[in-house]
Order: sequence, then C-alpha cells, then structure tokens
Amino acid sequence: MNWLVIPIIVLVILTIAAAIYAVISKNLLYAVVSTGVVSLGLSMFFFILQAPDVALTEAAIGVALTTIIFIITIRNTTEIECCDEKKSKIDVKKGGEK
Amino acid sequence: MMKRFFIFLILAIVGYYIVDVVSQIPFGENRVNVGDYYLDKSPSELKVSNTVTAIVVNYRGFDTLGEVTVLFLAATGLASIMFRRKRKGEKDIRAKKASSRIIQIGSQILFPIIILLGAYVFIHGHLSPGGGFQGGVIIATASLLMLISYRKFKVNHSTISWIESIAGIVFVLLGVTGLILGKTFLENFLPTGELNNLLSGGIIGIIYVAVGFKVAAELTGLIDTLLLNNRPEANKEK
Amino acid sequence: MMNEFLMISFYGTAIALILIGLYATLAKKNLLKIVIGLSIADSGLNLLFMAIGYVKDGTAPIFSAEVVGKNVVMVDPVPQALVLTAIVIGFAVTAVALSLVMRLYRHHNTAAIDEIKNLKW
Amino acid sequence: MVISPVQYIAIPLIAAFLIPLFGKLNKELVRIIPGLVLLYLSYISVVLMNQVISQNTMIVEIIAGWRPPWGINLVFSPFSGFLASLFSMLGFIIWMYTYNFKREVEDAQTEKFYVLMMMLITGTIGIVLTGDIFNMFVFLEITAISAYSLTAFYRERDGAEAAFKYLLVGSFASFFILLAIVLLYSQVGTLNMADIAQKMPDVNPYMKGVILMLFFVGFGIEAEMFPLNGWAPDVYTQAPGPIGAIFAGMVVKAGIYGLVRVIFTLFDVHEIFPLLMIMGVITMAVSEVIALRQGKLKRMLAYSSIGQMGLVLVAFGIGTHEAVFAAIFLMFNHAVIKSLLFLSGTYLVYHSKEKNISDLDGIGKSLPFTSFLFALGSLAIVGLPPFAGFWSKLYILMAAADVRLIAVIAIILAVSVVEIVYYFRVLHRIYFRERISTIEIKIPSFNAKISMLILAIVIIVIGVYPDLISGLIERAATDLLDKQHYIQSVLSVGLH
Repeated sequence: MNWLVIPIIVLVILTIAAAIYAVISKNLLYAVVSTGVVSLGLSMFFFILQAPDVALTEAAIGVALTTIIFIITIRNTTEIECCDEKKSKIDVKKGGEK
Repeated sequence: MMKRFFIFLILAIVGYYIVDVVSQIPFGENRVNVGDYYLDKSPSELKVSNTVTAIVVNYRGFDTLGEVTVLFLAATGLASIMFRRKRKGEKDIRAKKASSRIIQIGSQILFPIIILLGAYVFIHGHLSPGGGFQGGVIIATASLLMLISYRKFKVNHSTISWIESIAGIVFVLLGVTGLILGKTFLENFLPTGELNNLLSGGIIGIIYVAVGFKVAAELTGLIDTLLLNNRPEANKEK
Repeated sequence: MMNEFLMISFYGTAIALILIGLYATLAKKNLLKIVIGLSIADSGLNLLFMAIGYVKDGTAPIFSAEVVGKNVVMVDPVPQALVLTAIVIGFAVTAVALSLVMRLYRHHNTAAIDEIKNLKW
Repeated sequence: MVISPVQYIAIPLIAAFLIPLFGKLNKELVRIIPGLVLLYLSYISVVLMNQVISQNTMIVEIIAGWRPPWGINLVFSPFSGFLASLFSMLGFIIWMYTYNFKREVEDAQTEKFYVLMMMLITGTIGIVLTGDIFNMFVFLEITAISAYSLTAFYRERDGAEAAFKYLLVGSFASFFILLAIVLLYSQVGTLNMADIAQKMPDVNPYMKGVILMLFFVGFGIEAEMFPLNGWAPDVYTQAPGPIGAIFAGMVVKAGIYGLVRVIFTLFDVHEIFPLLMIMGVITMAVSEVIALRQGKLKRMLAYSSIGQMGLVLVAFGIGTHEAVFAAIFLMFNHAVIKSLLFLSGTYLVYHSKEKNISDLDGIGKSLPFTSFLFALGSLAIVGLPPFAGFWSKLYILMAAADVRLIAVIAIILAVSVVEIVYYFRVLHRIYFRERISTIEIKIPSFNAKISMLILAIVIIVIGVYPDLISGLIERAATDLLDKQHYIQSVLSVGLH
C-alpha cells in the first residue's frame, strides 16, 4: 500500500513546480521545456491511474510533439518573454529585481 | 493593478467552485455507468481485448472520425495560415546548418526502427495499449528526426496528401459500407474472430490502421509546414 | 487512508494545474505564455477526468490472456477514451495557436500582446 | 442506400478528404465539389424534413450499431432538423456567392478555403444533429478550428490578431464546456443527452447549478452573450465576407442551439430563465448602443448581430411556447437577413481599405442592385413590414405581453429605435449623398447576384406569407419544449 506514497508525492511536487516554473520563467525556452515536464508527470499519473493508452498518448503528443512545435515556434520568434520596456523600467525604479 | 485584481477574483471564484464540486465526487468508487456495459460487451461480443480501443473505434467511433477531422483541419488551417508567396528564386531552406555526422548516422539507424515501432503500435491497437493515434505520432516523430538531421530530406507533399486522403476515405467508406449492408454507420460487418488474436475485432483493426496512417501523414505534413517557415529572414517580411 | 491520500494528490494536482493554466492565460502578456497556459489548463482537465474514472484497486481495462475469465475490477474505460480524444484536440488547437503566433510575429516583430494592437482588445 | 441523417456528416467528410486529390486534376473541381455536396445536403434536408413533419416523429439514427445510451446517435428532430436544413441551404447559397469570389487568391489557398468552409458548415450541422454531449464538443472543435483558420485567411488584414483573440476566447469556451461534461459524467455516468436528461432529477441541485453555469458560460461565449463577445466584432471584420455571413448565420446559431438544448432538455431548470433574459437584455442594449457609434460597416453589422442574439436570448428566457416559437423564428430570420447584409455589404466596401461607412457615400448610384439588396436587408432586420423580420419581432413582443413583461417590451422597442437610427444612417449615406470618394467599385459577379437575390426573395416571401414557415417553427418549438418525447424517442430506438 505504501510503496506508492513517496513516488506520488514527488510526482505531485514535480508536476506543480514545473507548471509554476513554466508560467513564471522569463526565458520561453525553459518555460516550454517545463511544460514538457508537466506532460511527462501527467503521463506518469495516467500510468498510475491504470490508463496505459492515455499515458502513451500523452507521452507521444504532450511530451514529444507539443514541445517540438513550441520549440520550432520559439526559434521562429523570440526567446525572451518580457518585451515591455516601459514596465521593466518602472520595476527598476521601484527597486524590483535587477 | 486593477486587472490583476480582477484576474485573481475570477480565479478565486472558479477555484472555489471547482474545489467545492470536485471534493464531493467520491474517489475510486465503482459507479454504475456506461463503462460497465463496455467492459462487459467488448470482450464477449466484439472480441476486442483493449476496451479503450473498442470504445474509441467502435462504440464512440463517430468521435474518432471527428477527431481525425480535427487534425486534418488543423493541418489544413495551419498550412493556410502559414502560407506565403515565394519570392523569385527563393528556395525552401530548412535548418541553417546541417547536423553532425553522428546525428545523421544515428537517425538513419533509428528511422526504420521507429517506423516499425509505430506500425507495431497501431497494428496491435486492439490487443495492447496504443493504437492509431499513438502509432501515428511515433511515425511522425521518425520523420521529424530525418527532417532535423538532414538538410535535404524532403517530405513529398503529394505522397502525404495521397496517404492522408486515402486513409480518411477508407475510414468513412468502411462506415458507409455498414450503411449499405443494411446496418448502421461504422457498424462492424466482418467476423470478429477470437479474443486476443491479431485478426480479431472485425473492422476495428482496419480502422485503427487507417487512423494510424492518417495521423502520421497529417502530423508529418504539419511539422514540415512549420519547419519550412523556420528561417530568420522570413521574420523580416512585412 | 491511502484512498484519501490518492484523492487529494490527484484531484489537487489537477485543480492546481487548471488554476495555474488559467492564471497564465489571463495574466500573461506574451502570446506564447498564453498558449502554454492553455495547454497546462487542458492537461489539468484531462488529469481530473482520469482521476474521476479511477476505481480503487482496478486494473487497466485490457482483457489480456492473464485476465480473461478471472473476476477482476477494472477502471472505467470511458474517461480514457474521451481523454484520448481531448488530448488530440488540444494538440490541434495548440498547433493552430502557434501558427497564429508566428504570423503575428512576422507582422509585428513582437510576441507581446501590448504591442499588437491594431484591433481593440 | 436510404437517406439518413449521418450523410450530413459522411458526405462532406469524404469530399473534404477528396478535394486535395481532385485539386491536382482540375482547379475548378475544388470550387465545384463543395457546392455539389451542399446541394445534396439541401436535398436530403427536404426529404428528411418532409418525413419528420408528415409522420410527426423524429428520426433517431444509431451509429456503430449500439443503441443509446451506449453508442452515439444522431437526432433529426423538428428543431434540430430545421436548423440543419437551414444551415445546409444557407450554406449552398453562400457557396454560390463564393464561387467567383476572390479569383486572385492562389490555388493552394483556394483549396484550403473551400475545405475549411465546408467543414465549418458541417461542424455546425453536427452540433445541432448529435445526440451525444461529448460528440457535440467534438463538432464544436471542428467548427472552432475551421473558424480560427478562416478568420486569419487574408494575409493583408489583421486577421491573425482577430483569430488569436477568437482562439483564446473559444478555448475558454471549450474548456468550460469540457469541464461541465466531465462533472456531468461523474454525476450521471453517461454521455447520451436523452439519458442524461432522464437521470438529471437524481443529481443534487448544487452540483446541477454549478454544471449548468459552466455550460452557460461556455455556450454563452459561442452565442456572443455579453460580456463574452469581445471577439465577435473583430472576427467579423477580419474574416472574408462570406465567412462573416457563415459566422452570423450558422456558427452563432449553433452556439444558441447548444445553450437552449442544454437548458431546456438536459437540465430543465426554470430558475435559469430570468438570468437568460437579463443577460439577453443587457447584451441587446449594450451592443446596439455600441453599434450606433461604429464607423466601420462590418463592425456595425457585427454589433447588430450581437444585439439580435440578445433578443433571441430574451425570447428563450421568457420560456413560454409562444416565446420559444418567436425565438426560433428570429433565429431563422436573422440567419437569412444577416447573411444578406454581410454578402451585399462585402461588395459595397470591397476595395475600401478602411471599410468605413463614410466610404459608402452615394454608392447607391454606382452599385444599384447590391445597394438595393442591402437596403432591403436593413429594412428587414429592423423589423419593418412587409419583411420577414417584422413577424419575429412582433411575435416576441406579443409573447412578452402575454406574461406582462412591460419593461422588456419597452427596452425592445427602444432598442429597435436605435437600430433604425443606425441602419438609416447608412442608407442615407448610400442614397442621399454625393459620391466623392475615388475608391474603385467592384461589381458583383453573376452568381453572387443570384445568391443575394435568392436571400432577398426569401425575406420578402416570408414577410408576406409567414405561414409558409411558421408551421415548421411551431413544430420545432413544441419539440424543444417537450423533453419527455425527446427522451422516449431516443431511448426507445432499436428496442424491438
């Protein structure tokens, strides 16, 4: 019964942390890779939930394909999230980070 | 500032209700629902051991037809959105520089293996986990590997659209055949065979193979469209 | 006890992912971040659906040779089939969204929502 | 092969998969095939509608040989069948309009345009015909993805921006709808709509309320309900003209169909009616006032479209048989009239860069036929007799009077005055100003003229003889309100 507890706790923390990092990271490439990690965690969740079909799909589509098309998009556009110079200047004045 | 406040307000409301509702749904309980019927009938009548496949291809096969159409439309729409007129003398350039020799050889070795794996996955969709979608995606990954390691590897769009169209038409026509034979759309009209046998499940296996080809072709086309656009000078277009 | 633990971890993760995703979609100014948010929210929804279909001590709904003829509890196969569909649809929407992002970038040379304002937002 | 509702989906799908192949043979086939498909759909609509009305039944078609609730089924009831017929016929007319439209677009793009347009129409037909809630979601996505791609079709406009906005809002809509479906499945354990309706009384009311609100928000976005309609004006402005007509005529109607099917059949919760009515009134009042201030023709039409949708919601919110009848009548009228306005309006501002109303000065003399049809559409949509729009508005007012909703009547009348003001402002410019602008004029092609003429004739004929169609609508309203009959017909299929 209990052998699953620790892996699940790790998985929960990993997935949520990756999701949060995907949202806050300023570098889009990192954000995309952590979205892939979220998918990977999800795929393991599906495996634990006795859904090998869905786990396989999520691994193939969520982890591989989605990440790839995101990366292609980033290569075509830009890697840095923040483009709003005015706002970052205000942040500096307020003594925000950097 | 105001906007941020509103966002948190909305999230708080949505979050509160979702948490409240979801916590009332008992976890791990065996509810009485349509799933039991499928678990009961799928091995005994359809002779399909993977119940999920039976649902995806047969009981809710219409959904799958729609799903394949969604992918088809996404590939079409993406090509329409990304379409650009070619300037004079312009050629399709993909990656800036060719990959290293090691990657090229590696992907050459891996390519057939991945294709085989994909084919295995979608041929055995009714027996083991996996099926047309998963297998199709795996094959698309193989061609992606070739695309990024070889600069000159060209996807033949004509072949792709033939595969795509034929696979799609096979799917719909198998459905219509049921209709012509006096049954219903997408109904099984072939003998179902033995459980856990490769040739079982009637049209389910055939449909899943068609789905596999279609998904593979669509995704390969989709990735190629995205990659063809992948060049810095294209960004400067106004 | 174990059941409560599983319930909290699965439902909790699902809801957390949904809220994180929705937050990113609503608050972020970068087009790609918005798309990432959508995809995370979708993932959370899929997880929620799978968790709802779980049956305690159930096995995967596959009648392989070892299982046939025995009386085993299986998890609900319907959510699995539906989530399969939902994942593929989510991918299709993401692909279209990304192609739109690229086209917007071509035109405006930026991916920030604040600077793409030919139309009213 | 017997004619059955599944052909509504199967035939366009085969055609859509074939078009890329035929495109290699002959460029013209790409344009012709969708027309043939839509013509065939119109034909089966007539046959099936005739069958449904004369035998007083609904056609329930099982798919994959599993009867409901286990398999997916299509329901061709008087209401869904009416809308499906409307969509296929209107689709055919709009196809006729597009046949020679924008010949300068590249062949590769033309092919995609027709595939997407046909699938957009098929998706809306699928939404109204399906009897399974998850299948409805799938068709919603088919509609949505074709809609996003078509919105961004022109590269020289800001289509991508509008499309991204639409995609964002549309994804929210599908997210909420999917969440509602998930929660619903956890409560009733089935996805068939009739089965859900039957099991609904056992669900606890709190859960029911939350799920209904999720559906309400989700379909409300698709149905352009306030305040979730920010996407609509941009999408209408940026999309190609005929696609704007499809959005106003079909996509939004399909959203309304989903909303009322969920409210009336699935949940049957009467507490939601006042909310529906209030949202309708707000939507109507706000958008018509905004429409008054618009300088661009298509934006004005878009806001007017939102306003009319508000009126439909008000009528459904009243909830009586007469009101539902009036609402469906208005849905029909709005689909026809707004399509005509979009189709003719597209040619009026064809070469204008800004698409401003001020570019229309004196165009009545240079484009007499198109301007006349636009004027006719404007008169019809504000509800002047003897046009079709008059009857629906009258019926709605009568239905409101029956239940003594004086305030609602007053608001509807006030809003109608606003509508008259802004439509007449445009007509004034078209007919009573001198032409000063030097913008080139595009003469509509012959087939475009025919298609607009057909719509205009429909408007006049229905205006003079509303009884031609009110029988069908009467049956549709009865069907929508009779939940038990729906449940019985669907669940008893294939029993014997």
